[in-house]
Amino acid sequence: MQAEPREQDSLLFDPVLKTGKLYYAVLFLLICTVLWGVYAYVTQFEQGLGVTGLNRPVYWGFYITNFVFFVGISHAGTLISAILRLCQAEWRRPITRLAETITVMVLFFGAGNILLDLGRPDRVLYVFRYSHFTSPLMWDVISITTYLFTSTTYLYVAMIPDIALLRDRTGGWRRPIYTALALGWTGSERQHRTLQVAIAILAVVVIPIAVSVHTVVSWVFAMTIQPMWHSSIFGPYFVAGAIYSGIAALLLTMALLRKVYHLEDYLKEIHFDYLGELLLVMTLLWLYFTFAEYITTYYGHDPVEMAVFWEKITGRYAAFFWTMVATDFVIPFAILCNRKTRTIPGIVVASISVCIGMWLERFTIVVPTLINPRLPWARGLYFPSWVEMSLFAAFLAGFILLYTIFVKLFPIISIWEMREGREQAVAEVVDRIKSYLPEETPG
Amino acid sequence: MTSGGKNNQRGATGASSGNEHAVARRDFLKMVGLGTAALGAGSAVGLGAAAQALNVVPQEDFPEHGPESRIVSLCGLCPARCGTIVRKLGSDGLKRGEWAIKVEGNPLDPVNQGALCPVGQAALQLVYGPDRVRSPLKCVGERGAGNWQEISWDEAIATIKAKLADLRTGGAAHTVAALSSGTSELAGRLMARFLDVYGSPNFIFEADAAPSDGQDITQGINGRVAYDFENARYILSFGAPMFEAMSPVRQMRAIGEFRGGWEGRRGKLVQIESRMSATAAKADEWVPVNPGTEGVLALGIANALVKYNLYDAAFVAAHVAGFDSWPGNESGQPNGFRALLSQEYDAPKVAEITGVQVETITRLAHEFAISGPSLAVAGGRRFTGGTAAFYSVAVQALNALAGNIEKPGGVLTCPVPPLSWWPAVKSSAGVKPEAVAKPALDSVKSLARAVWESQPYKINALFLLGANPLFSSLDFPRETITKVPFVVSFASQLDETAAYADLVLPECSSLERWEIRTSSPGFAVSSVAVGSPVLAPRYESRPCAQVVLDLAHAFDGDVAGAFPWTEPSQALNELLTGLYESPHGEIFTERFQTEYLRPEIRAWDWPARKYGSRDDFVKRLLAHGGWVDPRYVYGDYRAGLKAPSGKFELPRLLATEASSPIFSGGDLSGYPFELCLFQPIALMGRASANLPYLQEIVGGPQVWPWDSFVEINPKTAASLGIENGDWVIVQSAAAKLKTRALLYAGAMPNVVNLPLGQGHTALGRWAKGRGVNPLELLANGAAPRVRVSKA
Amino acid sequence: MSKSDPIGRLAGRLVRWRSAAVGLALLGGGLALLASACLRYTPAVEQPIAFDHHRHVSGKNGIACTSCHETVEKETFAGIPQPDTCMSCHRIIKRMTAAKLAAKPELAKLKDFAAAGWIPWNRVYGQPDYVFFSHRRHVVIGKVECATCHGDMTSLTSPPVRPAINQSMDWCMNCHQQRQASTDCISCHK
Amino acid sequence: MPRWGMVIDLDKCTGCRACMIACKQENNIAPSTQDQADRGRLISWMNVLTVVEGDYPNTRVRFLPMLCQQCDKPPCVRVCPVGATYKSTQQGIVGQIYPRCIGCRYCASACPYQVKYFNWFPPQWPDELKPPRNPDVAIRPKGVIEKCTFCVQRLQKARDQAAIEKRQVRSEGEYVPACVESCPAKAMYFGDLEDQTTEIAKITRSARAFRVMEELGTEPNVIYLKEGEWIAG
Repeated sequence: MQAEPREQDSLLFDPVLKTGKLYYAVLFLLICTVLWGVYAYVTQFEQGLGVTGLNRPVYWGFYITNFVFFVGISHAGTLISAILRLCQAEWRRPITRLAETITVMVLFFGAGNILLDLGRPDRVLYVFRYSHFTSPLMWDVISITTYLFTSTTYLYVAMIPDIALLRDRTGGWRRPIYTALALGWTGSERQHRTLQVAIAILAVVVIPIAVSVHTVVSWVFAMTIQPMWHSSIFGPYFVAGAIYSGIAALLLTMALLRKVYHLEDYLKEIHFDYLGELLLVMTLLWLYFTFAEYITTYYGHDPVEMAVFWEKITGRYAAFFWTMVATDFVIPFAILCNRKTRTIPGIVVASISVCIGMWLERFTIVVPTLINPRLPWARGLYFPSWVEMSLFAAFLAGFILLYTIFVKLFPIISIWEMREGREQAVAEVVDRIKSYLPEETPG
Repeated sequence: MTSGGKNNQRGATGASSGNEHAVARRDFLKMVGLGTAALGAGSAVGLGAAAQALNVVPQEDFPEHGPESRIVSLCGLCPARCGTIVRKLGSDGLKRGEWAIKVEGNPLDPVNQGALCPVGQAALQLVYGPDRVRSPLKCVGERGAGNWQEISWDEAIATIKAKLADLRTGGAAHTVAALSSGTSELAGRLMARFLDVYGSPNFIFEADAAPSDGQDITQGINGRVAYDFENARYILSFGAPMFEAMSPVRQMRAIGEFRGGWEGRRGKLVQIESRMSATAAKADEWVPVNPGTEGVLALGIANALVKYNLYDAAFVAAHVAGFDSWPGNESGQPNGFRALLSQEYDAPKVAEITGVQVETITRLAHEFAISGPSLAVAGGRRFTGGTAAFYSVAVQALNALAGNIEKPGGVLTCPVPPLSWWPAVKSSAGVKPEAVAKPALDSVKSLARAVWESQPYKINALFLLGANPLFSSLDFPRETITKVPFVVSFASQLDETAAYADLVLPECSSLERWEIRTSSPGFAVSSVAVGSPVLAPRYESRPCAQVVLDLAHAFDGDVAGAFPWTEPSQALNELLTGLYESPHGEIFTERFQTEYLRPEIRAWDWPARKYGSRDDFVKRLLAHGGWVDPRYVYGDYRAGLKAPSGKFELPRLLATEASSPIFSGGDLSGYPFELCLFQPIALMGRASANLPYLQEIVGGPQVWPWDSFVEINPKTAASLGIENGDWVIVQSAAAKLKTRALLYAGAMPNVVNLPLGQGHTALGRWAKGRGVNPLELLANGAAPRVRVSKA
Repeated sequence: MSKSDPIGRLAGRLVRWRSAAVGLALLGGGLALLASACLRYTPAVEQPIAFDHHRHVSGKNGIACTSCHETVEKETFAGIPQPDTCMSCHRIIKRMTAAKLAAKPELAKLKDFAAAGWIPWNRVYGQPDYVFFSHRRHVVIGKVECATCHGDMTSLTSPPVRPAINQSMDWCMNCHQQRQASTDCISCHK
Repeated sequence: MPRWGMVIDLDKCTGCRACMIACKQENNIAPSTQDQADRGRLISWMNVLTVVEGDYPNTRVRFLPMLCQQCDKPPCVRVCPVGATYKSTQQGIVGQIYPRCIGCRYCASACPYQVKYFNWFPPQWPDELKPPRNPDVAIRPKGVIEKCTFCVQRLQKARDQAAIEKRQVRSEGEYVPACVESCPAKAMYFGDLEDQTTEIAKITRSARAFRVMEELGTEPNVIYLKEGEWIAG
């Protein structure tokens, strides 16, 4: 146990302490994309939302789709990490931080999409000054703000011991930052106890918040009386979808980091396998919800709803809809249900497929309804403009950029938790498993 | 959990001394927090300020307030000339002067009763239009090339005067013609008077439609036909664009009354038309009919009326000539209208030609006969060769058979208000009498003939009063205008014809001039409406009426003497004496009641009110917008049947029948579709295409903003592989047009429909180059047949 | 606090940073204030004639506000007097010699403006375009004194360069609530 | 408290669209361009919809003038996060307060009648066309939602006049929106629906009266009269 633990985990400090040329190249590319996005936004800000492809009746398009999508991705982290922690799933240890970071980073971009969508971004603070809580949009504001705050705290608190480690290993400009952020962590027993309690409380708190977040996101749609939005299943449907896309995003991140930073010893096949199984479960859950949603609509056969229904099944959005079915169900299911294909490359393919599919799902929820409003003769068409596409690209790039910078500043795998696992958990788990079993009868 | 950090963490030893600085640390955090928050808030507010600065409309761009006034005026966008009230802000005293902000209908005016059509509502976009002609323009170089030189009014008038004086001294005064769109009556009347005294009989109206031909021919009432829609209970409209043209506001009001104005009564409107127009859409029944065969159908219905003995025999016996035999019939064989109907217009034959089933024809005849008072209405512009006259006579024959002449709910005659017209002028000395005696030109067609063939004589000078025949007339090919040696156009926007003029004189909008309306098309109420100028003329524009006076005064003697006024208002004022002295009628005093149009009320004497002095009378009249006398004497056949025989002249039908489609034929292979052109209400009037608000509502019943389109039946389109919105080529023997397809179940399978009014090559920024002008398809007398293919 | 004690060193540094933190906080706060001031700032308004309200409304020359702001009781706007109004009293200046006018520069200006028929007054108070404000409604129906919204103009001897009262919406609403006037949004927003 | 409402007799409406132009002129709606119209961004608070039903020759064309229905239970008001759109209980009008609107377009997405319009670009007039804009109506900046206000500026003036004469605004005839005023077929009626003595109240009791999408429970204050039928004889 005591033998060379430093040596053993030094790999985890590498991303923070060593920087290669590739890193700068990627950074440069990402920054360029983001700057392009800034240019697109300045164009939109100066000229008006007319530079988008939005119109009447398609008042919402890419931005709202991306908002729902990004917020969905955010469920990858905190929620999964919290559940795994509370379940005391020991295999969580290398995954939690990685996941939580996704949440925190991606939430900015989720909320940012709402800002992009506003006709009057200068008045954004009105939502606090003149809040009208009858609006589901206000519930979103509260829920997402709380989620962002809790997730950030959750991520940060669990990072304090590692920051303290870095404080002690680095010099130069970084040191004061780490010193400040470490909050005087010494690793005393009392501090550890406090930390564990804090993490436990946060983990409990963050789960209902996370569930609420995507529930109220869905309610933005479900609380209107528009066809195929006004559905009581939307809350759980969106939450399930969010977790689904979240796991996929998490798996992708894991695979990427594993490859780039040679973390094969930490992010093992078994982790991918476990999460892959979870993804498989979510695939089936997604199918269940989607099927339930569409079959109810079809049997109700309300002409207004059916207009949207057929628009998706056979109409102008059929290509989107069936691609969604393929990428959200057919491909991941085929890959994941088979042990032979549930390898890391297989899981990566499935995850990419799910991410694309879940974006398409958001898109086919937002746009076809707006295109087929109740007034049957106010039809529209929607195709995103370069501004919307640039901003989507820039937001993706921005997310990756933030993540990349984060990886440069903090160990992306929780070192202290790995150590804790190694030093105590093994024994603890043995004890725990023993406690599950009938008392050993003496003799 | 056991203490975990004890092993390798270097900081472990500092735990004790950490407490010492706990306070400092807390403070520090607080400070950082505070600072960050403040910085955040600051930048948020700062950003907000910047954003606000970028987003807000600059203050000086806001519309300005000013003292409000409402001034009575007349709409000048179409010949119906509804009474208006203009909301005006400001006064001469203000820096920005005065400006009109809204045109509303004058509720006192009996024609429109407070309402206005979309074109009238958009009038301010014409008044303030950026494409208005701003000063007199003189053509430099080749005409039509678009090189203009701004000149003064004095120079413009001197140029015209010199030209006219030359012609007059050369004995060619009669070769001067004026073509009027009929939207400015005062200017028209003064111009006609000027030509009279100058020595030319050629004051021509550029009439779009000839709906009154039938009445003129059979009743001799010279364009003064009126329909008593309000008292009718059954209207058979043969393609009359009731809600799209003629006098749409008055007609819509009337149909509103016909529909449900009176308790317990609701009339039926049947629209017989080869496309489902707005009128057909609102009719109780739409009877699709092959294009151009409405007249045949009318006679088919007439035949059914006669066959089933459903006609008004007493009226026919007393007031209709030629029913049993044509005049001069010596054969002994009956050969009159009745015989013609049974020989040529029996139901199966008519059904074949028109595409209307025999049962429908019979049913319509029965309904028409028993649901009276009933009316057969003709109207609108015809493009199917020379069938216009036949069509309108045939329709009018139905009214004669049903005895619907001069009866409540029937065909009436527009009364003539008792204005004191200016004393007639004598043809002046110095002009050869035979020149004046030469036959006057009476239509665009005859004008074009004069230009091309010098028949009856060459035209040396042409005045255009708002007329734009180059765009709107089939009979006036582009080269016609270049062959006229001297062309002067009074135009507020540089239209297609004005582009070829020698001189373009900026005409005032109707809000900037005096105006009078002495009759209203199709409305049998004696009324006079007067509009006073609301605004000072914008730019250098000057009312045409004023220019005519100035021009007349530039001459000496007789010509100047015929115009003893310095301003048009004086000429107008003189007319009102007759109204002041009339024993009947009154100034618009209260909201005109539709009840006034009921026969029992119209029979009342309506004695004139006392108005004090004449000046008081005029002042009040100007403030209220006009004078009205709702009296009408029904059953006065002397007023309604003015043909020499004093009867309804059925024999005149024979002269027109030659042009009936019943006898038409020709090789139409390769052009499988009939072409039907229609007038969208938004593009009614000369200037409408350049008003952006009106471009936004262009369409048939379905709106297709800012463009032309071709209506195709969905099944036909499917067979051609055309989808809604596809670009298509519409090709006739004369031209090929590219526009977009609008699939419309109200289009007949064998007919395609195109809207008139788009495809301008001039007029202004919003009109020019937009859509296509379907009249090109009919150029050079091409048959109204087309083929359609996907572009 | 020994030199070998890293935590001690850190703490020392922290103390030094406190001033930096205070500075940062002040900077942020300052920025915020500056930004809000920018939002509210209205530049000084200069008038073509240095009109003396006090002189016109007090003493034996006492003229009512509505004599010159003619439309206060009739229209939504108060009306700014133009030469016609001024000259109904100042007729004499038409006949004044240049020398006499030189002594009264403001009257000389008026004479020039009268010839042009227009005095280019500059607006001091203005409601945003989305507000329906009616002087008539406030003065005739609400019986609000001029001074309530414009301050005591009668004591001014030179034209105001800024609004005496910041007519914000909160300020409007305050008064409306006090006087139980309508607080329905569409009563004042258009 | 008045509850202003409108009745549109579809039997009389001829689809001429004069109401649309009257509204645009009264309410400072900037002219569009072909490009924007093609993209479905034309602003028209009053919008006469055309419905084509059936196949030739049994085609039926109907017109439906569609404007803000001034619902008593407006779906748009519920979803606005900042209270920029609200139901005035004093006048029965759904107000849209432009300086408050943040432009999220939630109300537009939630409105089943599609009568909320968004300013995709700043409104633009050629300089020459600026003078005839109505100073009684705000110029909406870019990025906010706008909609029919029942010409509330006319109500404001009518209320002033009534207050000076120490009375209420008359239930009928004194305050009339521009569209109603312009209607050539006299198909539109306007007045206080609370007052049962008015002509409009009488009409609303007609057997032909209906409200669009009544089943949604929005309780519109715009009431339509179905097309009538001719009875022979």
